[in-house]
Amino acid sequence: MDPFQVGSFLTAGVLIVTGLWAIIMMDNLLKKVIGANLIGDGVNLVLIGIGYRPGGLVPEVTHHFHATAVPSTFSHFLAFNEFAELASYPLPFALVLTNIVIGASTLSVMLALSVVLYHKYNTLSVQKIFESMEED
Amino acid sequence: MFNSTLIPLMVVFPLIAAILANFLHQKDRSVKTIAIISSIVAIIIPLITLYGVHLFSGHIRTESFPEISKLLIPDVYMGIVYAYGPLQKILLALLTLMTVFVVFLSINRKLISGVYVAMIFISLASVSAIILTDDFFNFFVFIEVLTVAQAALVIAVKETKAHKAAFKYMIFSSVSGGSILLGIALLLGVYGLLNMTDLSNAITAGGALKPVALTAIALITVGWLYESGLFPFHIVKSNMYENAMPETAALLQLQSKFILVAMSIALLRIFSGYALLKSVMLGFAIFTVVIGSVMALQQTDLRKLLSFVAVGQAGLVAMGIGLGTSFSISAGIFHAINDVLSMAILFFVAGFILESYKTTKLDQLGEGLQKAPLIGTIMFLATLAISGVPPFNSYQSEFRLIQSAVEAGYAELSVLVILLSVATFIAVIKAFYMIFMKPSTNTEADPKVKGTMYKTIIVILIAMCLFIGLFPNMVYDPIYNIIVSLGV
Amino acid sequence: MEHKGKGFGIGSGFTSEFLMISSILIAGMLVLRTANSVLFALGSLVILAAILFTVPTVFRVEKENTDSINLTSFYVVLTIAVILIVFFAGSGVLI
Amino acid sequence: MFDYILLFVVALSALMAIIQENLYKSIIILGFESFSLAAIYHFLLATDVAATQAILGSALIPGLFIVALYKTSKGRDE
Repeated sequence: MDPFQVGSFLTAGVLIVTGLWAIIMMDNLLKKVIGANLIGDGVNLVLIGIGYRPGGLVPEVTHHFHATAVPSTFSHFLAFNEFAELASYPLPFALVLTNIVIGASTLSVMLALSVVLYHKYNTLSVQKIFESMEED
Repeated sequence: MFNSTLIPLMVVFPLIAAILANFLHQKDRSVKTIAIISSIVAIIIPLITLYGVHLFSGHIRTESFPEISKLLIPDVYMGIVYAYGPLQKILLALLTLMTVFVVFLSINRKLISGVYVAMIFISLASVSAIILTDDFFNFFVFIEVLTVAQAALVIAVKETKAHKAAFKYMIFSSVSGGSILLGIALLLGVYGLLNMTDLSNAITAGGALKPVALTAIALITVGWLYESGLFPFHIVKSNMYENAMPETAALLQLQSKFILVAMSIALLRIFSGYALLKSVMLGFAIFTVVIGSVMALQQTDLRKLLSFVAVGQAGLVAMGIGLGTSFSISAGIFHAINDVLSMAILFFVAGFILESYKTTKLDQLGEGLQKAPLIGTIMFLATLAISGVPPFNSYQSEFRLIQSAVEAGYAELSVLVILLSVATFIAVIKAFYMIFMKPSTNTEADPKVKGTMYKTIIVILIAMCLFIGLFPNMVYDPIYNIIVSLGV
Repeated sequence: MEHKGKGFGIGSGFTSEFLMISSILIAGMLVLRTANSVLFALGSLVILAAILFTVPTVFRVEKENTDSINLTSFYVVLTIAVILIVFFAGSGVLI
Repeated sequence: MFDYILLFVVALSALMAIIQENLYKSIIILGFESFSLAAIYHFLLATDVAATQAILGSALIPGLFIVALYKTSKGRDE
């Protein structure tokens, strides 16, 4: 495996563990939300790292090949087979695009909820909001 | 290959209805019309659709392309695949029926707003997709969508407790969603596939599981625990059921039980040769069942009590699946179907009581049988149904569960199932007594609340319970045949 | 643990206590019978003894199942760890 | 070399965003982390994802956070 790929997996691990730590240990609602965001980022980085091919091409069709082109040393156009052998694996990228959007939407719902809870309790502390027993 | 075009309509149509209802936010009349029309259409679609497989954008099963040398099987699906069979038909018919009931009750209750109806339809669409899909990433996407929709349904109650429950639900959903997606990513990295059928074949061909694949299984199992509301997440789930409107809670528990069924079948199909997964499922299921029943016995609020009973019953379903034989898995799925019906009756009764007495605290209620004799009688029947008394449906499934536990060599578990149904009976009959029979002086029913819609719906549901109890094979046999043919 | 209905609180308390103890006994028997390993046997015996000495267990269970977000987080982390260990150790990758 | 430095920056700024007491600063650091992550996506040959991540992660999400912080006026860990 390419060292840069290994490095990105390690970084993703750091992101996930940091996010989990924030969700479990932090007392601030917004910090918990930041932790949720970091977990999503880490998982995205793992997915992108899986699709990476060292020294490969960007899997965007328009730049690198043309369906009718003949491979030659003079042209940067490639035939499809050659392109498919050189390009990185694009399926995880599509997954990540979806996941980024999902993450943003869940994040906005969580932020809205924390604002509402702040207006009720006048604090962002989880300890004060969730462990208080004054109701019911 | 035969392409049944109606299959994706089960997902697309509710989404369109949701978008329409959302646009007409403050026009209550048109929202009502759209809700009624689209729920009637939604209930028809699963019934008229033919069995088959839908390949999105017509990508047929082709030879795997050579540059991914990791692939272990000769041919793969290139696109998203939806499969529709008898099991999916039963689940979807029940799901759409219950969604229609909940939409009607919400309209009846003046709860109607465009966003609320939209969220109900989005959750319908996502559960349909989760049941139908054969693609792991599609599964994940709709699980996330469902989480947001369910949280929104709970937020709509506009109480601080509901907001807290929804926040907790969202926070833990980010943990579990992340772990499911990480598991999917690791499987994609090891096997290069997302389709469940192909993954199953590739894992069988690949021999012993590598540590990365084991990590993936562990992570997906954590997600499974969250989605089905088993042990560490049972508090989160029961909090959601408790704080939602009782009608919505009936829908939420149905959705999470069906996701439990769909996701367990997916997991068992993918890792079919891996016996440890079943043991882990069984262990968490037993834990959940015991804790759910114990907690249900301690509650003094009807909604809270019912939510813990619902969690415990989900554990019973998972126990059947975790036992791992074809007989026990089909018994577990059958129990999910039966239990969803009787739990829904109890939640609808709770909705009626909340509407007419403005509280569900058991010690503030009493003498309800004079005021609402029909509701009381049906709640008593539903209590019998949920604790497995013979003429009703849960008897059939619990009997099969016990039998399959004995056949699988875990005779102790059959004792546990009996104990738990007794505990459930005690918990719910206590609530019944305290609402309907206990002498009380200070309870005042709202005289304006007639509850005609509630009465109609729970009479239909109890009739369904009785019908399935009398003719269990109509539902059970197709399930059993499917499970045997899946070979999990 | 205030008044839970007259008489019904005591009744359901006793029921849940019996349920807890009997299910723990059943689970202990199950583990002892199926897992033929000394480690499992010793572990289940220790857990059994620990739980039987903390009768009544019901109140403890109720205290551990409150709506608190911190307790749930603790159990979630515990579960993730236990599942990972079980899958790795059970498949012979560790140990 | 620059790409490895970026990986280090991402890990460090994630930690900083969590440890930071002042929530405004921690949100700014979060936006910085997202932008560096987008650059890493570029180095990992996922240019389209990098564009999306740069827009969403370093503009939209910190914007939402800032709005939430304005609504919760105190914005400090106590």
